[in-house]
Order: sequence, then C-alpha cells, then structure tokens
Amino acid sequence: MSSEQNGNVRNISYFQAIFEAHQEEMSRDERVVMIGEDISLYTKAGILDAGLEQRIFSAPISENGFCGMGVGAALTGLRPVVDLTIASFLYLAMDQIVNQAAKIRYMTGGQATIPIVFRASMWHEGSNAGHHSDRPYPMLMNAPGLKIVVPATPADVKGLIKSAIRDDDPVVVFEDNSLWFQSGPVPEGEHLTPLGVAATRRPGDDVTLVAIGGAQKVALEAAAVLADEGCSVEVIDPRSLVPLDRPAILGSLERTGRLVIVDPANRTCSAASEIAAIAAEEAFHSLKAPIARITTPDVPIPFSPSLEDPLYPATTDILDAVRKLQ
Amino acid sequence: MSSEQNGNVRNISYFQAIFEAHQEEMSRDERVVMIGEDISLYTKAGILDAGLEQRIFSAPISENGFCGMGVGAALTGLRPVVDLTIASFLYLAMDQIVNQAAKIRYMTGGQATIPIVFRASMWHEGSNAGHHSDRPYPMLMNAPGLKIVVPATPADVKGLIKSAIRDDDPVVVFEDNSLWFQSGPVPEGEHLTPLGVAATRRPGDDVTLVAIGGAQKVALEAAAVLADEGCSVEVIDPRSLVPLDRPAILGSLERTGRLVIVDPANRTCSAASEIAAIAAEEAFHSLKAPIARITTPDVPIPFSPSLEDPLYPATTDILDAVRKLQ
Amino acid sequence: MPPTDTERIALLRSELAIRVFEEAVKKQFAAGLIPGSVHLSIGHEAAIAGGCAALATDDYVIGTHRSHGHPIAKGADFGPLMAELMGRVDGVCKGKGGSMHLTDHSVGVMGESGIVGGGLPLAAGAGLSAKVLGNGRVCLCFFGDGASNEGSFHESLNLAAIWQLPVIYLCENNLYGATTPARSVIAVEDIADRAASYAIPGVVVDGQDAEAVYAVVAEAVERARRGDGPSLIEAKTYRYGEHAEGLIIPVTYRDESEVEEWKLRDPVAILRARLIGDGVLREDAAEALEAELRQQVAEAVAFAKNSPLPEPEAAFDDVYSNPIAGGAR
Amino acid sequence: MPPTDTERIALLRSELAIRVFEEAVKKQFAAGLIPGSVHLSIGHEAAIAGGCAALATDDYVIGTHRSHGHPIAKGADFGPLMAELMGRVDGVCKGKGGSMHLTDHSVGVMGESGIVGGGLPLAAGAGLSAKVLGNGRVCLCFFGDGASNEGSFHESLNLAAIWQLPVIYLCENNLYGATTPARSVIAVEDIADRAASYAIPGVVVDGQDAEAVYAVVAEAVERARRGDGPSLIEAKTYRYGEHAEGLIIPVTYRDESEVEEWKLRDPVAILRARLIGDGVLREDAAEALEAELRQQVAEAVAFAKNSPLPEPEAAFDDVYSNPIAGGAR
Ligand SMILES: Cc1ncc(C[n+]2csc(CCOP(=O)(O)OP(=O)(O)O)c2C)c(N)n1
Ligand SMILES: Cc1ncc(C[n+]2csc(CCOP(=O)(O)OP(=O)(O)O)c2C)c(N)n1
Ligand SMILES: [Mg+2]
Ligand SMILES: [Mg+2]
Repeated sequence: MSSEQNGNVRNISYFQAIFEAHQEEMSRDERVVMIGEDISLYTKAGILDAGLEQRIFSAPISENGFCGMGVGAALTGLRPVVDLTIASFLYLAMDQIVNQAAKIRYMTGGQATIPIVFRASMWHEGSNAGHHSDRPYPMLMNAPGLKIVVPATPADVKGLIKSAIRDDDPVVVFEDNSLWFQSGPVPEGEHLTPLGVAATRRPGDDVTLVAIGGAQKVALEAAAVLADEGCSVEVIDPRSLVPLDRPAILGSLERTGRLVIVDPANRTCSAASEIAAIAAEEAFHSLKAPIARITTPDVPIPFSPSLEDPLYPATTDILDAVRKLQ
Repeated sequence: MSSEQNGNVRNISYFQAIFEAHQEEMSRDERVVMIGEDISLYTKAGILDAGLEQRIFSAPISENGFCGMGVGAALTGLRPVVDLTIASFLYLAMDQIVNQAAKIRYMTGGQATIPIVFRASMWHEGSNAGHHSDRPYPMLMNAPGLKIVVPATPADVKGLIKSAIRDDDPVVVFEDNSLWFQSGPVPEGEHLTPLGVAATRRPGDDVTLVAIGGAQKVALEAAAVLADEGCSVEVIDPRSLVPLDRPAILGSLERTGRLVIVDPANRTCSAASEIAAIAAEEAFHSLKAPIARITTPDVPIPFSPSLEDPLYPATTDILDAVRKLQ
Repeated sequence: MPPTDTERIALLRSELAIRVFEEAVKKQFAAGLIPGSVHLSIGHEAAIAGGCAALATDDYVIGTHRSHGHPIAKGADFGPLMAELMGRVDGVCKGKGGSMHLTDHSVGVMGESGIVGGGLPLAAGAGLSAKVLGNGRVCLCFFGDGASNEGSFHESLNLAAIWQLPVIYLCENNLYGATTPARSVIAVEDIADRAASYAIPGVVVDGQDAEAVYAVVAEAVERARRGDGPSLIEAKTYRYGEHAEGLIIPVTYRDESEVEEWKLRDPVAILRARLIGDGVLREDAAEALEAELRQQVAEAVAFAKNSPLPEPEAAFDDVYSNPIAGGAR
Repeated sequence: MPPTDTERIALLRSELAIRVFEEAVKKQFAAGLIPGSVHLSIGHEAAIAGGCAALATDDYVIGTHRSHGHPIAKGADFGPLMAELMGRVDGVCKGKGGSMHLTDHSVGVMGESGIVGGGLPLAAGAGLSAKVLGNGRVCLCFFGDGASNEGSFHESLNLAAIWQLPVIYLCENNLYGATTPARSVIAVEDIADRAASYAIPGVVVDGQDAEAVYAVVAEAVERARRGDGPSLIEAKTYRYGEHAEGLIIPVTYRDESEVEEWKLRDPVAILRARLIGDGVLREDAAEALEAELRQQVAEAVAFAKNSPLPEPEAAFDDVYSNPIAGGAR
C-alpha cells in the first residue's frame, strides 16, 4: 500500500506538505472539491493553483451546514475535503459528522459510500485560550464509522491526506498546528501513507513509548536523554488512531514490558486511555510495570502562557515517568 | 452529604423518580426552570403539577439554541434543567455544551457560575436504530468542566438529579431508557445522592466488576451465577463518571486483584477504557490478571432486533470474561 | 405544460400507493411485526406524491423520519421497503435502517434522517455535486415544520442560495412537531416567509392538492435545472394519526374536531373525485387501481414476513467501505 | 427623549475610550506584550458605544471574538482589561480568558465567545432569566455579519421571538468575515431582512453614527422592557485594520480605496465634529477628554505590565465552582 516513488526527497514544511497533497489529489481527480471558511485565500496566495478555483468553495460560517453539505456531496459522487480549520469548531458540526458521515453507510445497509475528509487543526502554546485549543480526537474515536489520523511529520501529513482522500470512508485528519512550520523530508510526487500502520520513530528494547501527533518531539528528546542513561526507549507513532496498529504497539510491548503513552489530548477517555486499556487487556502478561499516561490534564486551555505552557506533556514528564518504571 | 430523611420507602419506577426530583426541586427553588421539546406534556399528563407550567418551556426543535439558552439563563441567575430527550441529539448541541457550558466559568476566571443540568436518555434494544441509540457519555468525559452521572436505580436517579440541580456546575445526567419502567425502593421526600460516590451493589472478594448505568442488571446476574461457582464478585456502580470515585474502585481492586468493566457505550475511548487505564496505572501491583472490558462493539446501532440485541453486554459475556481470569 | 391524463392517473396511483402501504404498516405494527417506532405519512400523500412527480428518476430525494412515502412516490419496490420495516435481511437496508432510515438508491432516494433537520445539509450537498458534476440533476428535500427551527435549515438554505444549487426544499407543514403546535414554536405564520432570509422564492401551496403541489414543485425544478438556484415550498398538510405508532406517553394536544375537519379535505379523495369528475378516470378503474395496489402491498407483506432476520454477525458489516484491520469488536 | 448634552458627551467619550484603548492594544501587541491573536474594534466604535449607551448598568451584554469595546462601552475599568490581554494575574479573568474572552460581570458584560455565533443563544438565555425573574433587565447581544450564517443565529432569534424575550440582537456588519466578503456568503443584501423569519423588527442603521445607533437601540430596549420581545438591528460599519493582529497567511481581499473611503466617515470624527458644531463641546474640551483617556489607558498599560503572570498552579482553579475530588490532574 505504501509507495514512495519519484525518489527525490526535499525538505518542506508540514504546511506545504498539506497543500501538496491537496494540489496533487485535486489535479488527479476532478471529483475532489474543497469546502471551508476563507479557503479562497489558498489560490489567491498562490498556495494552490488558480485553476482549482472552481472546486474551492469558500463557505459561510456554517460548520454544521457545510460539513453536512460535504457529506451529501460525498453521497452523490464527489470526494470533498472539508476544512474545519480549528478543531474546537468541530463541535458545531458534530451532528453531521457523527450522526450522518459516520453512520449513513451502515444505516443504508451499505448502499451509501461516503468518501469525505474532514481536516481540523489543533493549536497549542499560542495563547488561543478556551475556544481555540481543543484536541477532540478521542471523542471521535468513540464514534464508529470514522477513521482518524494524527500525522506528525511533513511526509506523513502529505501521505495520510492523500490516502484519506482516496479512501472511500470518512476520515478525520487532526493536524498539529505546532508542526505547521516545521520542515522535514518528503518524497517528491506520489507519496501515500497507508491508514492503520504505525511508524517506529526510534527503536528500543526497554520501554515502549507511544507518542501521538505532535508529542513525537518530546518523546524523541526524552528517548535521547534516556539512552544516555542506558535506557533504550522505542518510540512509536501510531499515525492513525482508527484504525489503530495494535500489532505494532503490542509487539513492541512484548519485547519491552513497559508502556508509556504521551497524548496531548485531555486525559480522561483519551487515546492514551484506550491504548492503556488495550495493553492491560491484551498484553498483561508482558507488563513489568504500571502503564503511564502523560496527557494534558482535564482543564480547558487557559490563555496566559504561564498557565498554558506547563499543561502540555513535556520531556521532563516523560523522563520522570520512565525513570519511575525502572 | 447523603441524606435519606422522611424514612418511608416506596417502590416507584425510575421514570416516576425522575419527575419526583423535578417536582420537588422546582417547588423548592423558583429559579429552577425546564427547557426541552414537547415537555408541556408533563403538566398536561399530570406528571408534574400544573402550577409549574410557567417555568416549563416547551421548545422548538433547536437543540443548540435551547441548550445555549439554558447556559445563558444559568449564567444570569436561573437553574435550568434542559431535556435533550434522546442522547443522540446531544451532538447538535455539542458546541454549547462543550464550548460554553463546560468552559465559561474557567474562561471568565471564575466570574461565572453555570448551574445547569442536561438530561439525555440512552435507548437500547428498542430497534431505534442509528439515530436514536447512542451512549455518548465517554465523549463528554473528555470535556473538562462537565460533571457526568449515569444513575442505575430509581433512588439514584432521583437523588442524583436533585443533587445535580443543586450543584453549581453543569451536570449531564445520562438516563438509561431501558430502566425507565423498572421499579425500586425510593425514600419519600428529600433524598439526595452525592456526586462522585460509588455504590457497592454486591460485595465480593475475588473479582471487581465495575458496571456502568443499565449494566447493573447483567452484572448482578453474572455475579449470582459466579457465586454458585465459588467465585465472589464485587459489583460496583460508579454512579457518577465525573467525578469518578477512584478510591472505591481501586480499594476493591486492591482486595480482589481482578477487574472486569461492563460499559454499554461503544468500546473505543469508553468509560471502561478510562477505568482500565486508571487501574493499569494506579493499581498495577494489585492486578493478578488482565483487565477485561465488556462493551458495545464499535458499530452504529442497527435496527433489526436480531442485529441489535446481541451487541450489548450480556450476562454470558461477563461469565466468559470472569471465568477466563480465574 | 399541464400534466397529461396518464400523468394525472400516475399521481393518484402514487398517493394511493402511499395510503395503502401505510395502512398495511399500521396493521403490521399493531400485530407486533414491526419493531421500533413508526411515523406514518397518512394525510401527507398529496405533498409527497405531488413533489416526487415533478422529478426525473435519477433526481435525488432526501427524506425525514416520516419517510415511507418518499421512496414509494419515487417508485421503489414495496417488498424491500416492507421487509426493512420488519427488520429482515431482504430489507432495502438489510435490516440495519428500519422505518427512520428507509433508503433506496436505486430510485434516487438517498437517505432519511432520524435526526430532525439532518437531511437539509445533505440535500445542499446533493445539489453541489449535481452542479460540479454537471449532471443536470436536482434534489428534492422534504422536511417538517418542526425542522424549520433547526439551525441546519438556516445554514442549508443559505448555502444553497449563495451557490445557486439545484435544490427544492419542500416543507410538509402538518401543523405539529410531535405534540407541539407549530404556531407555538415558529415565530412566523408561514414557513415560506423564511425564504426572505435567502432571497429565494418562498411559496405556500395547498398540501392536500397533489396537482397544486406538483405544479409549484415542477416550476421550482425547472428553475433549479436552469441554474437559478433553490426554492422553498411549504405544503400545508395534516397527519391523521398520532405522531408515531406506539408512543410512550399519550397526551392530548389537538382537538378531535380539527382532525375531522382536515379529513374532509382528504388528498386521495380530492384527486380521485377530480379525475373522475374530469372524465380522466372511471370509478371502476379507480377501484381497480386501489385493488391492484392492495394486492401488491399484500405481496410485499408476505415477502417481508418470509424474509429471515439477519444473522447477528451481519451487524459487523457495512461500518466501513474499506474495512479496518481488527474490525469493530 | 433626545439625549442630553451630557449624554452626548458621554457617547463621544465612550467611542474615544475604545479608540484609544485599541490603539494601545495594537502597540502592545506589536511590542510582543500581548500573546495570542487580537481582533480590534477600531472603526466599530459608533455601533458599540451607541448600542451600550442605551442600556442601564445592570443590563446584560454578550460579546463576540471582537469584543474589547463592549466592556469599555459598558463602563469597565481599563486596567483589568489590559492586564487580561497581557495574560496577567490581575486580568479581569485572571489571565484565563484573554482577548477573545474579556468578561466583566461587574458591569454586566457576561462573556464573549471565541466561537463565532456562540453568544447568540446565551443572550436568549439572559433574556429568559430576565423574564422569569422579572428583574426588568434586557440583554444586548453583539454579533458579526459572518455570525448571521450560523445556525445559532436562526435558533436564537426564533427562541427569543416566540417567548418575547427582552433581547436586542445588534449586528456589527463590517462587510467581511475574516477575508470573506459578506456579499459572497450571505444570500440577502441586508441582514436586517432576516428579521422577517421571526416576525420581529429588523432595522438597518448607519453604524458610523453613534447617535443613530443609540436611537434605534434605545427604541428596541424600550420595546424589550415593555415585554414586546426582541429586535434585530444591523449597523453597517467597517474595520480599519486586518481581521486580527498577527495573522499567519496575509492575503488581499479588499481594496485599499475601500478602506480609505470608510475612514472618511470615521465614527469618532463624525460625533466629535457634530458635538462641536452643535456647541455642545468645545474643541479644547474634546482634546482634554482625549488626553484624559490617553492618560487612563497609559495607566492601565502600566498596571498590566506590573501585574505578574499567574502561577502555573492556578491553571487548575476555576474549572468547577464546586471542585471535584482528585481534581483535574
Ligand atoms: C434532532 C432531533 N430532535 C428531536 C427529535 C425527536 N423528534 C422526532 S420527530 C419530532 C417532531 C418533528 O416535527 P416535524 O419536523 O414537524 O415533522 P413531523 O413529525 O410533523 O412530520 C421530534 C421532536 C429528533 N428525532 N431529532
Ligand atoms: C465557529 C467558528 N468558526 C470559525 C471561526 C474563525 N473565525 C474567527 S472570526 C471569523 C470571522 C467572523 O466574522 P464576523 O462574524 O463578520 O465578525 P468580524 O470578525 O467581522 O467582526 C472567523 C471565521 C470561529 N472563531 N468560530
Ligand atoms: Mg410537523
Ligand atoms: Mg464581519
């Protein structure tokens, strides 16, 4: 499924990678349309080719309406990419996402196919406060019928968005805004990252560290420090949360016997909770120590940097957690 | 905190208990108002006193609007009880519940107090199909600022609704519709069940069985069968999920070393996942066996009884899970 | 272009088909053969038949929770519909949807929504795809008076209007949303007046007169196909029965006299009398038509009863087009 | 009852206070002292000051994401507002809210919403409580042209209308929602026309003329207090600056000439000139007023800068009124 053709690898930003994916898929398939607020700016600012303008619907501020419009369009032959911009706005469209996009295929006994992509970005450490800082992917993980990806690198965001657009099911792409302007290697041209396949960001034998989305950075930092202490940490990026690559996580855990999960979402009923539960259920006999979840605590995100910044999972939190497991 | 005055205990239905709570609290406090669709039927049908009519707002089908109206009313001095009727309609009001009700106090630095109750009922085994059968409490558990209760008995639904109405924070009451017409003992008059205190439905020493909401029935049935087999199962009803009575669960687990969680919600990121994660984190050294989650699988709820009924946690599922732990 | 005699007879046939089918549903529900709750269209036949008659076969219809009539008027087979209502494996949705989700893509009925107002944005989407794909189709979206208070109504009509999407929003205003009188929850007299918020045509039509409904919908369809955008049509109608069969809390919210008055303007009776009066249809032909439909519906009931319930394992199919590893367990 | 001279001067003072405060915010933002993103009200002063002038102190105001002006016009102290924008512990929300959530209950400003359209239902709720408690208050709810496309607009205005709640919905129509021209996403010319959907008054007013805004809002307030229900008022206005300070992707979406044209009808200049022309205020008194406000705002900036950042532990307070055991960790 994965393919990395046209060999040339460039360093481009996560943001550029997002729009390369759009540009390529919209050029490849005329059924792909974009719907979202203020998105005509992408052709105006030269981020997407002007020739795509006819398929870019710069929408009124009507999230439930235009998400549902996307679902209806998917139901009748288009392949819409709906940009919700900031993930906290997703609640306004929750009905169309959960009651319609996720369920229509099932309720119609498979008559319907809903090839739609919803994009939502999660903002951290920018003092965006309570209405612009949520990371609600765990909520959607509880809604059967959706697929959910949390790309952490420029290559993955490109490859996963392209795969999502080609997938016949609704896929929600949760982008990490703190990564938008970070660069990384991305193969030129066709590059698809399959849904449901984790990436091992760093191999290791003593501890399995599952890091979700933007948490890779602190996870890798912590793993480097711990390596110096003689503790070999395997860092796994699930990349997609539904489907979740259980074999990758459980396989690693079988070797290491120790599990730490770093999840920037709020703690209760988080993706970290789910992964911990799976491990406690399916890999109990491998476990040598308590499972540790490192998450954002259960508070709305405050405005002031002095309040906000310490809330997110930090390298030191991981170090503390791993050291306690030894 | 708990009080059971006026000693007389009657058997009344869960449904009657819900409306006793409303009747008493609306009579006690003139700031309590009801908002919801078709609710004028309660006075018309004699379920609530006609004298309360002035404070019963039978609303248009505008869930986000009237939930937000409730929040605004709470912000300015009323204590609204907003009836969402079926829990699957909650997604339409997700924005006002998660972005406003849950966050306003925090975002205003404590200036605001939001004493509001949202009621939502969860329907099972009634062939209500995809749009009327969700159990979305796990999603709201991921939203800080809300309190969440899942009453399982007539006494608890009365006591918890009364406590919720008196609580100064937003409380979401998830009622189990399959219990509405089941009866049980309820003390007459003032009866408050505190938020955050679990109930031990049956004591036991070998296995801790946490059963959520309507799952008590199958849990107790299984416990009875297992007792005959010489396995002593402690059945715990958390009653409220936020706050969650961790000491009750962890204390039991310390004794039993075995944990099975029965949760009628969809599996991924469920309340069961959270409880499993807490146990794997905080009670790991007590655990003698893998934790087992018994949930509704991750499918939308189908219409046909032959498809729907087998999906819910059943007594046999619990028996199988517990026997495997031995 | 006024309808031909054949078209007028087809319109009556469509009304009658809904009536006869729904009467059978009522009976089967009472007999315990239809699980769940059931919202019947009896009384609404003119609005449904008249609206759908204005469409081509490949045009889209989006329904509501009260949507048995929509697929019937669009030409769906009775058998798979009835089997669906009984939760059988030969149901049009394999028993997964039931009464509130009757869907038949083979006749362009793309879905109903148990969520009131849930279909309105979907219809805008069907209009969007018709426009982008240039396939000349239109979408007819039914909704109730109650649904006109949902935010999705406002957002969808505005979306359809700004992009001039080929959608016809047809309100079956039966004066009540469940037990709630429309006049107590809708701030305006006519829902059609809400068209003013979107600078689109807003038309009130007699919802008991199928030909009148046909005429206004046909005009809106033409307009939509020309690329001139959406319309809002309000058909004043009435449901004869309760909001749903098998309600939990019975309550009085309308006068029996009101029901009786509306029955005097029965949509089937009106059209039937008119066709006979106009010499388009003979009394005995009308009776034969009804008998034929009764026969077909009886066969559908038999077909449904003979269809087995789905195997429990089937509950795990159709969650995804492209199933996920590990699946849904 | 026409406003007295004192009231007219107060109106100018209110406009000027917003202008001077916002200029300081712009400067402090550029200096890096204000984190996050900031939406300024420069250009909107007449709509805000005129609207709030029609209220009593204990009346409610619900704001938007562009809401520094609303608490100022309602009489809030500058210091805690500025400290909030800088995320300081003496901020009116203790540093938890910031620019998009400036709230000052002491002057009836109940909250802003970073969620576009999020405040409209809250305002209906404030109206409901005023009605139920019989305290004679009204609620003035500000919102943007963009917000008028949210479902919450439709649902809230209908709710307020059916129960005749004392709410004044005041649209600051600045012709754009972020980079999107209102005319491209709103199907009608005047948002006020949408009042027709709720059978309530819909009034367009010159949003650059504070006295004109005052007059129509005062009438709507009276109506609301009489128990005659809500009104929709649309003030045509303009923002001078970008949608927000510190945007990520700069893009051209309006002509510079349009901006310049609107600046010719500057709300502060208009009222100032009129008061001087009417002999209500002398040129030097106007200057003294402005100087006084500049001094007060400078003090607010100093107050804010001197206020420490909150302790990290404070992040765990104020989640609940009645905190939960185990807490939020
Ligand atoms: C979002 C949502 N809210 C509430 C309901 C419950 N409900 C089902 S039908 C109905 C009344 C609908 O009224 P209307 O739109 O007029 O349609 P009618 O039943 O009269 O045909 C209600 C409140 C629902 N199914 N979905
Ligand atoms: C629900 C929601 N959708 C989108 C946004 C992003 N956003 C912030 S302001 C804005 C434009 C708002 O336009 P308008 O209502 O006209 O207010 P203005 O900024 O012009 O004052 C948008 C799209 C948001 N904050 N909330
Ligand atoms: Mg109706
Ligand atoms: Mg604007």
